[in-house]
Amino acid sequence: MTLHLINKSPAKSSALNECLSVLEASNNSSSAILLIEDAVYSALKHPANMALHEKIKKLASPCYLLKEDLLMRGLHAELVEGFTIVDYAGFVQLSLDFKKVQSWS
Amino acid sequence: MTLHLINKSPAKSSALNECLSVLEASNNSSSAILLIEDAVYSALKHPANMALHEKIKKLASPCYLLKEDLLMRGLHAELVEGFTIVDYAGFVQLSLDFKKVQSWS
Amino acid sequence: MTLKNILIIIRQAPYSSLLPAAALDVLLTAAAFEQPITLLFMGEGVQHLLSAQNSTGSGMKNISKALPSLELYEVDQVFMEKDALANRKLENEKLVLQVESLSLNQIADAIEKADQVFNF
Amino acid sequence: MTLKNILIIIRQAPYSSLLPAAALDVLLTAAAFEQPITLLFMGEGVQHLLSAQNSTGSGMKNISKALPSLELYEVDQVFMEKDALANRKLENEKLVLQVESLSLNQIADAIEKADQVFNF
Amino acid sequence: MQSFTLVVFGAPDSQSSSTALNYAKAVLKAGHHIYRLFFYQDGVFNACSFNTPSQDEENSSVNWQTLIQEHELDAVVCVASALKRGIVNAAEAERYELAASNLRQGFEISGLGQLIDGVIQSDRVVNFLP
Amino acid sequence: MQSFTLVVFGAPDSQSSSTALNYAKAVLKAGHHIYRLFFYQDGVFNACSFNTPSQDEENSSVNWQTLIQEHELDAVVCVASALKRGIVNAAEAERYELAASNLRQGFEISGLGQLIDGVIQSDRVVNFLP
Repeated sequence: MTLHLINKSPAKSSALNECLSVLEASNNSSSAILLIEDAVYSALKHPANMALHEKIKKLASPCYLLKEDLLMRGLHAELVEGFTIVDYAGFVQLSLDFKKVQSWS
Repeated sequence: MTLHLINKSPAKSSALNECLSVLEASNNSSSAILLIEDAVYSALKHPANMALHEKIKKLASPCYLLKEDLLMRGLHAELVEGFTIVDYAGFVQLSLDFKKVQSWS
Repeated sequence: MTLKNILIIIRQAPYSSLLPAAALDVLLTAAAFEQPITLLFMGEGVQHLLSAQNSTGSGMKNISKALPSLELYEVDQVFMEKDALANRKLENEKLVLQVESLSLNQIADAIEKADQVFNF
Repeated sequence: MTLKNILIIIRQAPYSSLLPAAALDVLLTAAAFEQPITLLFMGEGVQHLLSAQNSTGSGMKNISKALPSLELYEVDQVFMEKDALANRKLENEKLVLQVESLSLNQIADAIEKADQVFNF
Repeated sequence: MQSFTLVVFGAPDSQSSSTALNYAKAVLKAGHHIYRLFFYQDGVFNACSFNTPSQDEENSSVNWQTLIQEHELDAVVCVASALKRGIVNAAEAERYELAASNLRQGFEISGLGQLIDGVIQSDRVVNFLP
Repeated sequence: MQSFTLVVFGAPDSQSSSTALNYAKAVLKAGHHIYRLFFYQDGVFNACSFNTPSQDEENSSVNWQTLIQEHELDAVVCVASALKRGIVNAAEAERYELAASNLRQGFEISGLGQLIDGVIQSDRVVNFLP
């Protein structure tokens, strides 16, 4: 029942990786991840991101990307599948859909 | 003829990895690496550091650690071999032994 | 007064960031408000527990010195991530306080149980 | 006046740090001092070259807009790390300017040749 | 209608301050209530009245002030973070014998207790980490 | 005797500001010359005179000032970085109609040209990145 908010590129922080490890180990699948700011680079088909993408694919929890942060970075087509794109209104709604928001840096 | 100065933990920056890739590809072996601040964590025998240690072992260039930054972090025994420890006086001398200092963040 | 279960996670290495010190400040303030608090060291954050840290002359604040006195503030729920020290081959180092280890599954439970998580 | 070969490397991703903007400021000042300058985009830094960046309404400065005018300042030595776009599967994206690619070996040479490197 | 406390950790020119500002606008647009903005660590620089960025750059500090004043938001600046970084109100300027206050109008200096109060009183607390 | 220019990118409470200060001391102790200290980006906060950290913390800004004054070092604060962050000298305070200057004594505000001059004039330039 937690929205996990991550804002760093996987090249700069192990936040997404650690968050995925916790969610994998969890008995509860009713959480979600929202990638904002530089964390949207996690969705690039970079070989360095492959292990993350494998983990995300196996996860029961959904993984979101913030639209405005993709547009800012000029990222459109070349993203890996399996992410859902939301805008700021969606970000606010997700914050309410879950019981709490936990930020990772 | 360059002293490469790196100050970030390998968990937070690809600086050391990118620096090693450049030095590997270089025809010239008269450079060195000095790890300061959080970069001294690169010397921990953490499984995540193994690929870096392999690269460092193969490198002709020496790799230094700043003593004061090790002490601050309480790191003594449990470091991988192959590094030379210098203090601030040594850091200044290394800056002069090479033609220039290039900082990576 | 409403009570909120507050989980504070320290994930940043010592001296690399001001966030761990901020986490302790939040913890002490929450304790003053008599909220139920849990403190967890995760990932690189476990390195705050190493007792050999000597920051004299560095100009940097060493927050590990404040950890043994947490009990005085009645903060007794202090944990670290299992294997985080062992992975770094630091399992034989002396620690500033003895804390229980939590598996990733237990960490997931702690997060689930909390009303608010400050993950610094 | 003494001339120094200055190599400026942009390695940080757009919007993640103020360092890339600082690198451009250093570059323009060095150009005003008529120093020989080389600019290189490495690693995540290559993403500054993507022309589809739209930061309108974000409040953030988009430095890619300044890149096409570098020629006006007689900065014509602009390169990027070979494969850095391809590794990110961004090789088909439109770029704000066409730049030559350098292999790691050529990057090592450029570093060797420089009198001073600003690696931001 | 739900109530939010936002914790702003980022300096004016950081991405995270800009994200927090956009999020705050989206919260208000959706008809929800902002119980408190809490400026913490480098986030306190958003409350500095001396900032004068060049004309081609946004003045994030002014953007926050506009939002705060238009919606009469409670905008608290952490006192310990602020003093350490040289942001003072009139009372502190006098106490520390500094030449002037540089706290921007609309912001108020207070303690970390206001953050814990935010945790207790609001439906959601969102941290915008640096 | 060799000459050094040090570029300080880190705020007063950052590790990189502290490293730069320790390095500067080691340069002088080894009998070398510091041609210039250049405070850039968040490094300009080291030149703020309003900083009042709590008593259990070092005042890095005062530590820099002490070193600068004892050794009569040339300590330049980047004007663009400073204005953006609300650090002003008396002339700028007047120009932008701010209540006071908050530039600490010993520091001088100037342009990035002083950094390039450092590159041209000194034997070594060392960047202490954030």
